[in-house]
Amino acid sequence: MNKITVRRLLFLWNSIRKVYSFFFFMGKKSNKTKIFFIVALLPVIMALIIKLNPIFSGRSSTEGIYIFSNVIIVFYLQALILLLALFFGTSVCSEEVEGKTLTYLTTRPVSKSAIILGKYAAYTSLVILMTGIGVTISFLILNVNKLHDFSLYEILIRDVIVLSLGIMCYTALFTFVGTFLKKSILFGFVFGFGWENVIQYFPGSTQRFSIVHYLKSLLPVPKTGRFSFLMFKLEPSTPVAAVFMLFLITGIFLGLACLFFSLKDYIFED
Amino acid sequence: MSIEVKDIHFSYGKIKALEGITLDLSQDAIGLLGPNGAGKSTLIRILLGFLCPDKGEGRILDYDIKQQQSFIRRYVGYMPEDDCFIPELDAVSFTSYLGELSGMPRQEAMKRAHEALFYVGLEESRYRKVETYSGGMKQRLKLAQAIVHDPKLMFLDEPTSGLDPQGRNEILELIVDISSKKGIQVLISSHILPDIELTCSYVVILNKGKLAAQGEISKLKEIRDLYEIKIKGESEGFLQKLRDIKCRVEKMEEGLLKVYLPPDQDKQEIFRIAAEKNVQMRHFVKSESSLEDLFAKVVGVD
Amino acid sequence: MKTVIETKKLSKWYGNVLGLSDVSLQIEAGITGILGPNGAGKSTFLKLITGQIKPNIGSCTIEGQKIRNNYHFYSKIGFCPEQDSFYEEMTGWQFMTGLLKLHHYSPSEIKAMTKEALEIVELTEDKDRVIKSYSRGMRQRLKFAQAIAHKPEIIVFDEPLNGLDPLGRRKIIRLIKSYEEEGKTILVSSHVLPEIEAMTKQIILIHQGKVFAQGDIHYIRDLIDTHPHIVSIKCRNPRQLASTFIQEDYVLNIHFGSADNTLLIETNNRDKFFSLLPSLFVKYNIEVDEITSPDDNLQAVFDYLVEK
Amino acid sequence: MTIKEKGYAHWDGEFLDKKFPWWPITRYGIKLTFRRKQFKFIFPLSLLPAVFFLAGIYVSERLEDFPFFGRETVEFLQINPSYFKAYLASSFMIFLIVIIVIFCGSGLICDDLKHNALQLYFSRPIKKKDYFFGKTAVIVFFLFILTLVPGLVFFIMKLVFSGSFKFFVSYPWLPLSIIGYSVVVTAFFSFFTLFLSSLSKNRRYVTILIFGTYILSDIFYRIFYDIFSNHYFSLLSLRANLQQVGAVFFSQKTPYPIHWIYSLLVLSGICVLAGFVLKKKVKGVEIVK
Repeated sequence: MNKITVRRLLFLWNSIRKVYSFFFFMGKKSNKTKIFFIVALLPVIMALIIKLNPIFSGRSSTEGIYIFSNVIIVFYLQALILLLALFFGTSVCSEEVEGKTLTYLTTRPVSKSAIILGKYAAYTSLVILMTGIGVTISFLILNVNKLHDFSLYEILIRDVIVLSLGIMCYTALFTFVGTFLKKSILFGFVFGFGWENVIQYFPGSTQRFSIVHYLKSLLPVPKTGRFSFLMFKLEPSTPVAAVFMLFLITGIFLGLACLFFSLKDYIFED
Repeated sequence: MSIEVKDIHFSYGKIKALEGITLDLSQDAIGLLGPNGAGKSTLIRILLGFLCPDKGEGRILDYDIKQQQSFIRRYVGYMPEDDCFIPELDAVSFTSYLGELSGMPRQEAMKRAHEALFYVGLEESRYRKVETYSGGMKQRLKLAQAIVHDPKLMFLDEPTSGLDPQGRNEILELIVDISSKKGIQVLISSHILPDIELTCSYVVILNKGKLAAQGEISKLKEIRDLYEIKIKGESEGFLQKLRDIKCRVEKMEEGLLKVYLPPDQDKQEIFRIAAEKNVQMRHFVKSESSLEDLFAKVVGVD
Repeated sequence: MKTVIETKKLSKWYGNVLGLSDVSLQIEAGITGILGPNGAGKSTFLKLITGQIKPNIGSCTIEGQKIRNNYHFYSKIGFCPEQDSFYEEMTGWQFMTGLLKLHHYSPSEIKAMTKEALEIVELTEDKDRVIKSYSRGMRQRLKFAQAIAHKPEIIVFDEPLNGLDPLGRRKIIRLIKSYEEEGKTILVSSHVLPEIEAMTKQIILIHQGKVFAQGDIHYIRDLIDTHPHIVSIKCRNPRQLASTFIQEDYVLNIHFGSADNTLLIETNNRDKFFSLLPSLFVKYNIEVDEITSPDDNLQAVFDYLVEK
Repeated sequence: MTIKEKGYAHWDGEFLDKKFPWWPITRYGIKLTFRRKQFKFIFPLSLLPAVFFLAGIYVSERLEDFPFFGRETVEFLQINPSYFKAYLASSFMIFLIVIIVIFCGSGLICDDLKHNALQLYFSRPIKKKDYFFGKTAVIVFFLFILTLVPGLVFFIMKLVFSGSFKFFVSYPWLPLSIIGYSVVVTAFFSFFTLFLSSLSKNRRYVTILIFGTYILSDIFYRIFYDIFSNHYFSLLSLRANLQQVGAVFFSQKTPYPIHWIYSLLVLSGICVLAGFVLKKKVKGVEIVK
């Protein structure tokens, strides 16, 4: 690598960091983020109810970690992170065009890719943070009587990582969709709640065309039975392949998003 | 009379927007003048019943502003300050829609909508979607929707903001036409002084939520022996000569000179000097201290 | 003077709507006013030269460099957009510092620059309020502040005086003029003539997506000097004055105005006409109330060009 | 000869004291919804189930011509209130309603907020309740086409196809059930949609809220139910609540063994909350403190 390339990359990195801090800060303050944070904390309420119920009803409770892995995490994986990624991902570009604030960013000495990547990173980390907090609190509540068991923390860390990968990947996809589709939300619904679910019923390699497939490959295969409606048939890929694929998908969509964003004219209209 | 308010107070939380406004207005065209944030829009919103005053009372067209809002709104046309429209509608539908909401029969509203759009000069583009309109067209459209139901009184909030000179003149002409010949009373809020000077005979000046001044514009302006002149040619000798006869001369922007003539001098003297010094007199106007000076004086900033 | 901005055959359309067509011009340092009615293509032009949109035909360079996607260059450019939009949930201070961060300044520099810019537009007191609660004038001023805070060499203002009261407007005009003295290149668009007249003599007239004229207001005036000029004189005995003019060959037309004491004289040689005027007044002892040229302002140039 | 005067002309008509001042709002709302491209596509599709059920009614009179039908199908085609319930209160139907409501309802208030249009409405002799009524009626219109109209058509067609009043005599209350249930569902979704629509100026956000609330409420119920096997958690799910109430209207066994009155309470609770928020949110001017 020659020096110029290094300098460029360094500059890009710096720009991304600046954009990141701008939008991370803004996202943190926004009212919409607050509402979505509440949404991300819904499983905490769920965990609380599950935990408190045996105390009042006097029945023995189910194993905390079992509930955690099979309910809370799956709920996040199949519904919450999709919704969050959908909103924040499409916001990356649509928000600027709808709010006509794009001008402020594109007349600054940062490249358009940096704007997309920085904002993507900001919103992704916001979502990861929201989800992470929700997951951790739920975990602590559900396993309150077993906090000395360190093997459980491994599960928590693994799950948070898997969810983060999922958020990373979905947000990248929706960021891309937001840069070139006006009705990005509709596409998001169709993809997130249609395609991603339906395709899991198809046999063979078909399910490899969904993101959720790779995420589930990283989680232990659930026993069939209860909660089966939340998990579908899975013919897992190897963890290494899955992680590789997730990063690849993220990379491809972010690349496309940057490309589109740099080339397309965004015309403000009402 | 038609606009009558007594001791109106209003505040947005801690920020006091209006403090004790008392007005009694029945003139045809009234200018409501004040800098940004003086409380002009707030006052209009109170008159329309959008906001309920913290204190005070008022009557519009003899209807109480607190109790009889629906009567007031039927006979009042309102042109808001912000950009506002209903997306996806074309201009005719938009205007007739609002006419219908005023209580006009549907067919009549459609007829009137066309008339109103013709009147404001949007006839060519009246079938276009409202959101494709430029700023100036939106402004006209807002005026059209304010007159569609033939109101007796109109509140125009910054009617010329964002218009080019041609558009501005046209809108002002329309306003003059409406207010002077057709017996519709007009209240225009603006911070653009020439607009008010052109359209109104009476002015109310607000500043920081308080009534700063009101009265006939012609009476509010003072008349002094002040002339604005523009010359071409060797100016130094000319100016020196003027100073010699004790004229105070101020150089303004754009080569404009303000000449204060002492009371004992005749203005003919200026031409004599000009002829003597062989300068061209390109512009010569007796200056009345304009509304701008009055405004600056009342509002109290430079 | 050195050419700062140069465009060649710049054309832009949105779908099938024309935005700008075939604009080739050079802009020098100092203030240049972009004038034209609403929807003439002023904003399109400003967006094109700042590289926010790409032209369908033609090119545009600033200081010899292409601008679109040449983001390093933006450190030298300040842009004040037309639309009244902000990150509404931020405070003025956060908005300013946030945007300045994108210029890769150090935190202390950012703080100082923000402070200075807010001081200039007199928003220091309100810097901690959310933008949502700002009045129209404050928003306009904040927009101005974000364009000048990083001390750019080229500043582009798209309708900067919209929605400001006369006092606010005066301040902004004064500010813009002060930047000219610093040798910056400033583009100001407006549809209001006196605003531009108060700032600059260098103008570009845009109408229907085309550049109708570029240059000094007076230069443009001379350009159309074939167009006869009307002078209106208000005096006590207009008919006597008229009789003195009737012999002069540079007087094309004499007209009595609707008020009985006005005289409208059309001439094609203004210099001769005006130099003679004062002596005539003295000679015939005509008491003059007013001399005006109804079409000697930008408006007339504008109307004339647009109609042509 | 009279020459038309130049300039502004007065209007010589009379104002009407309209009985339904909200009607223009509704008419334009419906007109605008139909102008959307996707809606034009989706709305006819959403009526497909109704066509299938109508075909079912036809077939039910001609069962002898379709000997290849299995026992279950034949049982299903015994037209009775449960057939109506199967159309009106099925999960799929409720999902369809959500989709339609997203199209016709999500922008109703939020677009007005975005474009400052509320002041245009309220500078006219329109009361807040007229505004709400007008907007609600847009949703009512579309949901009635989806629920009430097919329901009544099924009923009439059944009478027509069978050529006798036997069906009517057996279930004389059925039309009332159809009307009652449709009104409840429609009323609920009207409140629900307008409420969420008034929360933001951003349509994208409103769409996510409507869809998210519906989906999440259902997932929640299912998770809790799987853990606790307690049917009271069905109160969490919008869908389950609506189905509970629906079953009562068609005097069927409720799908969840708890009393339906709780579901009705939950639904009306949401409506009351929605009404309260709406009243606060919709004003002539936005006041920022």
